[in-house]
Amino acid sequence: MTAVPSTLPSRWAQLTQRLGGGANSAWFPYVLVAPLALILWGYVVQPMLATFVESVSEDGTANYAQFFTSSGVARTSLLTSLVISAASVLLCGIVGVAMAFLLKRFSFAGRRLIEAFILVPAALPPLIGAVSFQLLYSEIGILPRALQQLFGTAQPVLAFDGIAGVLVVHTFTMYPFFYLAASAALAGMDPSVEEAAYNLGAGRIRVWRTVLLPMLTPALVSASLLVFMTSLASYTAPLLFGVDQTMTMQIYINRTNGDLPMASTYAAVLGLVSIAFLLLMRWYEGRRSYLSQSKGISARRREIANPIGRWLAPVASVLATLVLLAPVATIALVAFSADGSWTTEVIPSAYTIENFVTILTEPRAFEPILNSLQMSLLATAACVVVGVLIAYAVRRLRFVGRSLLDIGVMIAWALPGTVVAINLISAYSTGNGFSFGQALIGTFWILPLAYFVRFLPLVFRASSASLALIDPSLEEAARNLGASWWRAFLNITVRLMLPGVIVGALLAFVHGVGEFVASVLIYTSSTVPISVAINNRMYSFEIGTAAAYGMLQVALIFVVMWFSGRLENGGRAASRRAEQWTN
Amino acid sequence: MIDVELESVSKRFARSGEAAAVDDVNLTIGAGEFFTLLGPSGCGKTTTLRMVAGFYFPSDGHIRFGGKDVTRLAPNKRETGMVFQNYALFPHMTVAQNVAYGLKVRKVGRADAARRVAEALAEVHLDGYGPRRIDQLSGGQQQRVALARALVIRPRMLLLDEPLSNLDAKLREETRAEIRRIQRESGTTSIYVTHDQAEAMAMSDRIAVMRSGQVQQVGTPREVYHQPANAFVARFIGRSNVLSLPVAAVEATRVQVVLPGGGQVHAGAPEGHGLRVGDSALVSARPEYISVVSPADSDAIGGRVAAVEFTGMTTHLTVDVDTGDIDTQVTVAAVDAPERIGVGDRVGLRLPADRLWVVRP
Amino acid sequence: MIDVELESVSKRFARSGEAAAVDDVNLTIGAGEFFTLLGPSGCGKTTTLRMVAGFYFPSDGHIRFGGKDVTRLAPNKRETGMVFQNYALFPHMTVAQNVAYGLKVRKVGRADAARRVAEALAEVHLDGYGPRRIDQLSGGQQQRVALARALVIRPRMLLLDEPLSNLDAKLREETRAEIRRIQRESGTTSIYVTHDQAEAMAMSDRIAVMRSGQVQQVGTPREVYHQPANAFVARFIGRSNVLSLPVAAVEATRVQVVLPGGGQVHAGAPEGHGLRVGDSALVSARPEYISVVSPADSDAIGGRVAAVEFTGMTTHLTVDVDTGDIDTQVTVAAVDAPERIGVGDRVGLRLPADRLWVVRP
Amino acid sequence: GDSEDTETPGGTTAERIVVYSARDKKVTDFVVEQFVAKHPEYQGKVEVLNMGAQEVLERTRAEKANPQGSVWWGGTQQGLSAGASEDLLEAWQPSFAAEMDARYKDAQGRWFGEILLPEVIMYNNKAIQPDQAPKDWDDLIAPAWKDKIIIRDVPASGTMRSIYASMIQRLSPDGSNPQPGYDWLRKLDANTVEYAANPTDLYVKMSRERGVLSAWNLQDILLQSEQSNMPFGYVMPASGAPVLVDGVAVIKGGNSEGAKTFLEFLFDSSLRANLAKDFFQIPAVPISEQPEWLANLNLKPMDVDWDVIAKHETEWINHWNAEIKNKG
Ligand SMILES: Nc1ncnc2c1ncn2[C@@H]1O[C@H](COP(=O)(O)OP(=O)(O)OP(=O)(O)O)[C@@H](O)[C@H]1O
Ligand SMILES: Nc1ncnc2c1ncn2[C@@H]1O[C@H](COP(=O)(O)OP(=O)(O)OP(=O)(O)O)[C@@H](O)[C@H]1O
Ligand SMILES: [Mg+2]
Ligand SMILES: [Mg+2]
Repeated sequence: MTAVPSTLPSRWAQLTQRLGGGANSAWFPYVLVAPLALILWGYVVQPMLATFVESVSEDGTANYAQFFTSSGVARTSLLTSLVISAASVLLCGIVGVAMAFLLKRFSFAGRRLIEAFILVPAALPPLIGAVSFQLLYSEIGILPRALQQLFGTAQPVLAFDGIAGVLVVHTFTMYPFFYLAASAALAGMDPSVEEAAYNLGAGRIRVWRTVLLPMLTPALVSASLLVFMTSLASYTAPLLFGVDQTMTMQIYINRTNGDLPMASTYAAVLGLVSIAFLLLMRWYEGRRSYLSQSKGISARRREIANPIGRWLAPVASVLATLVLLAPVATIALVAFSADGSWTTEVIPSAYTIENFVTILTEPRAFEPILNSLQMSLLATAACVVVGVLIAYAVRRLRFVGRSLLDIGVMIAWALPGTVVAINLISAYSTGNGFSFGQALIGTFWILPLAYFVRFLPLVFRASSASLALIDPSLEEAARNLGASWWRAFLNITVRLMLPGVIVGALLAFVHGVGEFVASVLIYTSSTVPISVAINNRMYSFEIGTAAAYGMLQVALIFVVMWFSGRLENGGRAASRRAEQWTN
Repeated sequence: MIDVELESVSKRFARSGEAAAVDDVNLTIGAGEFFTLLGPSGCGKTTTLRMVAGFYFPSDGHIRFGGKDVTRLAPNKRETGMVFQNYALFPHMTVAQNVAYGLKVRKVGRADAARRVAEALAEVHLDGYGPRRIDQLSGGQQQRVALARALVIRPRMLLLDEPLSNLDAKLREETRAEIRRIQRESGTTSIYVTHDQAEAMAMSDRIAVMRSGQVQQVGTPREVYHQPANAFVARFIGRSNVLSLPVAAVEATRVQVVLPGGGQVHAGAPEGHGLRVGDSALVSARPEYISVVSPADSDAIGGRVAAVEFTGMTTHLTVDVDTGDIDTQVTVAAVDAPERIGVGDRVGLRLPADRLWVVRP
Repeated sequence: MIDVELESVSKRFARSGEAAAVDDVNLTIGAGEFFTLLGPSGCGKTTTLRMVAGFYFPSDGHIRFGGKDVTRLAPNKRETGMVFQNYALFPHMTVAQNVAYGLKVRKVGRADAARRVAEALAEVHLDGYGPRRIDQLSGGQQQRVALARALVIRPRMLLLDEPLSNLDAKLREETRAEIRRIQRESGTTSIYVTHDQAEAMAMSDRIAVMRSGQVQQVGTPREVYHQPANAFVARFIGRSNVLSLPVAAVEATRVQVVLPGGGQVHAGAPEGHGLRVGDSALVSARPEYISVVSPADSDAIGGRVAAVEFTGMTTHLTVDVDTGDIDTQVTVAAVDAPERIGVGDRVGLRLPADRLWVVRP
Repeated sequence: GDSEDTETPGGTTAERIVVYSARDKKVTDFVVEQFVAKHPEYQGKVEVLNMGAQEVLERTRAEKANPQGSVWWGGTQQGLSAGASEDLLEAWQPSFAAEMDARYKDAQGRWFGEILLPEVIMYNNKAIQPDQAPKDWDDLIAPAWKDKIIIRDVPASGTMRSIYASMIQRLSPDGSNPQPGYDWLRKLDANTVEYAANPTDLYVKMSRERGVLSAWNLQDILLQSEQSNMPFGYVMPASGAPVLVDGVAVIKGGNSEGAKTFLEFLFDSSLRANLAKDFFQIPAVPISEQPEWLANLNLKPMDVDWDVIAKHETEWINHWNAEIKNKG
């Protein structure tokens, strides 16, 4: 044998040692991050840059100047969008955190009831969901009309309209971002810190203000970002409640006008505003990042009964449950009502199961459902893998360009779905390096890819928030016990992040199933997603069958939620079983 | 005046089907008293303290402060200052903010608070650490911040859960003197949990020795040291040899027992000990009272040195006694030329007549 | 054989503009040696240990294991078993799963692993706690799980950061005997951080005394105790009285010093002490070697008892010495009828001729 | 998925036809069924993707580099013209082109009108008796109808844009002075209670009497009232109805052979007749057997100059959106 084989293994060993064990070295972050950054560059950033180029393609920065002239639609739209987004963050924050606090820290009659339905709003199909709000709370809605009949007034009572209507929809559909983030964080927090504050004489409100909320910062920041960006890019709600001076509406209108550069300008401004908000939040969070410094692990606090609310609680729970279920019930009502039987009446006058028969007897009735399930699951899986890694990199590793990576991920969430889809089409209508030379357009893969790009931020944010609460010394302990970086990462860090990851994955899945605006531009006849199927029904005003499809979607999402709930409880169940052995 | 009273307090943890963590504990602690809970790891000290602080509700029994039932009073209404075993520092605040928290809650003026924080940090030797983040401190420094945070508010009652466990001996001594000074000056009732028996002896007015959730003995340091209630207390407080010896004669407060070598010696006994001649009595003999003599000595017990352990001030000898199967362990003061005796040497041991004590099993 | 070598290792924390946490430390630790780091809170013990484990990179210097540079080797390639000061237990695993983790990583068979976990838990007296959740354990129990988790994998090197700080004396003693046994049997090189000087004395082959990130002295327990390198070490290890006394005569390894009462006495001194007649020498006198005699005694130093502290085995007297302004503290063995002496009594103190030691400032 | 059918080994040579359609799914299903019955080689090879007219344009535009679609079926004149001018559409001369009125097709043969959409006044016939309904456009701005009108929001809807532009052009034939038109629209805005987000929203709100009057296309009014039991009636305005053309095109770079076959079939006269009968379509090419409703329609087209409108539409609608909407 020559010298080659003898030196090779040692070089090889050196290399593997570097790759496998070098998690501490300065360049490890780059090794980890480089592929992620490439993916983001190819799938997200590059297409977005194209948007910007388009916006300045015709008359340079003139389009942007419109945002600074006081009378223009542009400025008003920007302001309206900002106001709606900020108000949505505030409202969702209050509702979501309050819910998390109530459900995670108190035990009262009816708690389980609310808990079972708390995520219903997240399961609402976007298109039909928005309609159901209209049928509930607007001028033509059940509630105002019922109140009108009750009080015998001339006009519907308590009808939501315009921005107020948009905010109702936003609050209702987006508070789960806050609820999920806050409850994951509350569960992961060292309760003894809270106890210390009580011991020092602080009352409940003060403890909240000075200890709990600051400790929840990463979760709140993450939720705020998601809500802010979702509101900013929200389209259906302003559309249905007739608020047309918003950024997204202007993008649509300008595209209809054929003014593509202007539409791109709006999209670019939307992106810039989101980036600015992201940087602001990062800065804010950075100043308050912390890790629990307690020694050992303290007991989870037993839930205590609130003496005052004991009687109020069941009533309030039933009310809350009704509110939570109302939109789904409305969809059900529509699904079971006969065509034309519901006009000025408060509720429909004739019922039928015809709508369900129609969609179920159709030859390819289940195909959209299966398609959506398959594509969303695929995309969610990819989101989980990439999102968790990026979250880890951004939170735990020090490297140049951390903020850029963060922005790269989030930007896709900030832009309207249409823009993302068009970017993807332009990028992948011919083969390129990121698609292994394949043209993805017209294939199955383009849709999961779009979902991946759009919903990666959900998994990334949720994971990142829960990672913020995990003591790095746990990972160190695992490494010390001989676990490689990967192993420690997988069975310690990721396992502890799991509640957050599941939350993110759930959100990604639900949004994937409901995604319409991007899907409609890239679906093929073999990948018709459920949202397109619903929309086709809506388009031909078969609102009953659309609602029936909507019910199927709600059911599908519920099944998945139930499974993920079991997954999350898996660990807990194991230790509960363990406890039984000791008896 | 009784300040704190625990009446038949028990705590069972809901899901653990095991014995109660705290089991029918009755304690009365006087105002201004420095009271210590001592006991092996897992015996229920922290659980007891947390019930006093209001973080656990007793499964049974009542807790009273100055006669008032506080069993279910909210923790923030109890005016106790607690040092948590796990520190429980606020990770999002600096050292100074942590210490200032209780003052802020009490609406102490800005300047006044700053002064008191600086003082409290000086008391725990952390001057100048005020602006540091908590995660930039060493373990011992964190513990001192936790202590300063509890001391600075001058609470009506101090609850200290092993507040010095991560400090070095020097600092621990200084700090415990500091705690004692503050406690005495302000007459603060204090409940102290420690593993360090020397610390418990040096600081406490009274000590409660616990085991598996139950109180074994309550008494002054000298009482629990010299007159342990039972074999467990004797063995737990300091080192002690508990020998089972036949009783030769009985009196009201002492009995005469027969030594392994055949000699007889008097041992103190609690009143109502109920022993009779011919019974076997458990006799506690503190190592430091046993003297090492020549193996040839007539009334000494012969034995062979099994281990020698140098601890600085004293050297511990473990001696396998010839007669009987009891291992007797002996401590010899270091001044007694410790290097003279090695493992395997034969020695004679003499038990002190006036320092033996009969304990219950 | 040298197993661990630290060569000019320093660690500065990026943002704290202060002095280095570990400052130019040089240490060599032999294979199978039980080496202890001792020093006041915040002196850099944990930081040093974490560099050896591979969680911090030294800002300067090199670390070698058996001659191989491991300064930047991944922690999981170092085969060290560490007990973290804050335990770092995995909250999502049961006690048994925590302990089994290292075995699983090492692909130990299921049955074998179960047996070893059970053994390890028994070693730390946690038999039967395997299926418990970590948050259902007391502080001391958690610490023992951390210890079992490090011991069970029989690592090539043990790094123990105050592994017994939350255990009671009894258990601590048993556990340290267990650690020592395992360590000796397997010849595991160990680095141990403790605050308990008695523990350090009893367990260690050698001790390094640190202060503010710098090593003050490295030596066997007896060396650091009896021949402290400087006043800091003398005061830090055990109690010691460091008196500044005028030099009356000098020899190579001892000097003659003048006592407050006027008498003269010999004190050992390190070679090359460089003292001259008329200089003032710092002399360390261990309290337990100072004997209490009648105040009338001619060559005794007179004084008044300022404080009496009962610690069980011994009683500490603090005596204000008449002549001079030095506070001299004296320890009297408890057998010497401690109750005889009270605060305010006049006593005489006699310094032992052969137990004094000259230290550097 | 039936993509496996696209390459029948050694079988027929027919290539897949991908149709981007803004037509109702019922219509497309019906037509495709007829198509494959006549052209069996296309069995299983016609894929219809239903979406909005705007989406068809977006999608075709985005896919320009590698077109995926073959047929663009259903789009306003404006949308199709935009597609044509962006070079997305293929120019050809089908057999039916000759019969078609020049107003209804692109001069270069890049798109052809399929159906005519007269824009009429719609009303809720449960709330308003036919004789009380407005008779002409100008009746809509009468104060009596305050808060009774509901309009599908204008800027995002091709149909509504055309109607509003027609109203302006009606009062300024050369488009030079839109002011009278603006004033008219301002009055209409004053009577408008709400703008509906999309057709569905319009139907829901009409049927629930949020508003009882609207301007809408005839075909959809008939479809809704006949097929979905909606309480909708229509009035042919006395001064005439603007007639929009809704057309089809062959997408450049797609399967043009198949596309052409498909479009030729689409203009098959018996199919036309069926569509007219069942789906209330008014064919752009005259058909021989007219269904009853069509025969009785007496459609009165408004004289609209689409070229003027094409020039000014964006400007007018933007002005309306910024200065008139919700300000009347
Ligand atoms: N992450 C950090 N950033 C800045 N300073 C730090 C950091 N960690 C430790 N220090 C400082 O470095 C010094 C040494 O800390 P280290 O934890 O090594 O002390 P230690 O000897 O283990 O103390 P203890 O006995 O109290 O645990 C301390 O003064 C501490 O405040
Ligand atoms: N949340 C809990 N659930 C179930 N068992 C618990 C819980 N907390 C403590 N225990 C058990 O109760 C017993 C008493 O615990 P406690 O914390 O009071 O002990 P401790 O005396 O403070 O011990 P240490 O000195 O080790 O801190 C222990 O056996 C412990 O395992
Ligand atoms: Mg405890
Ligand atoms: Mg430390």
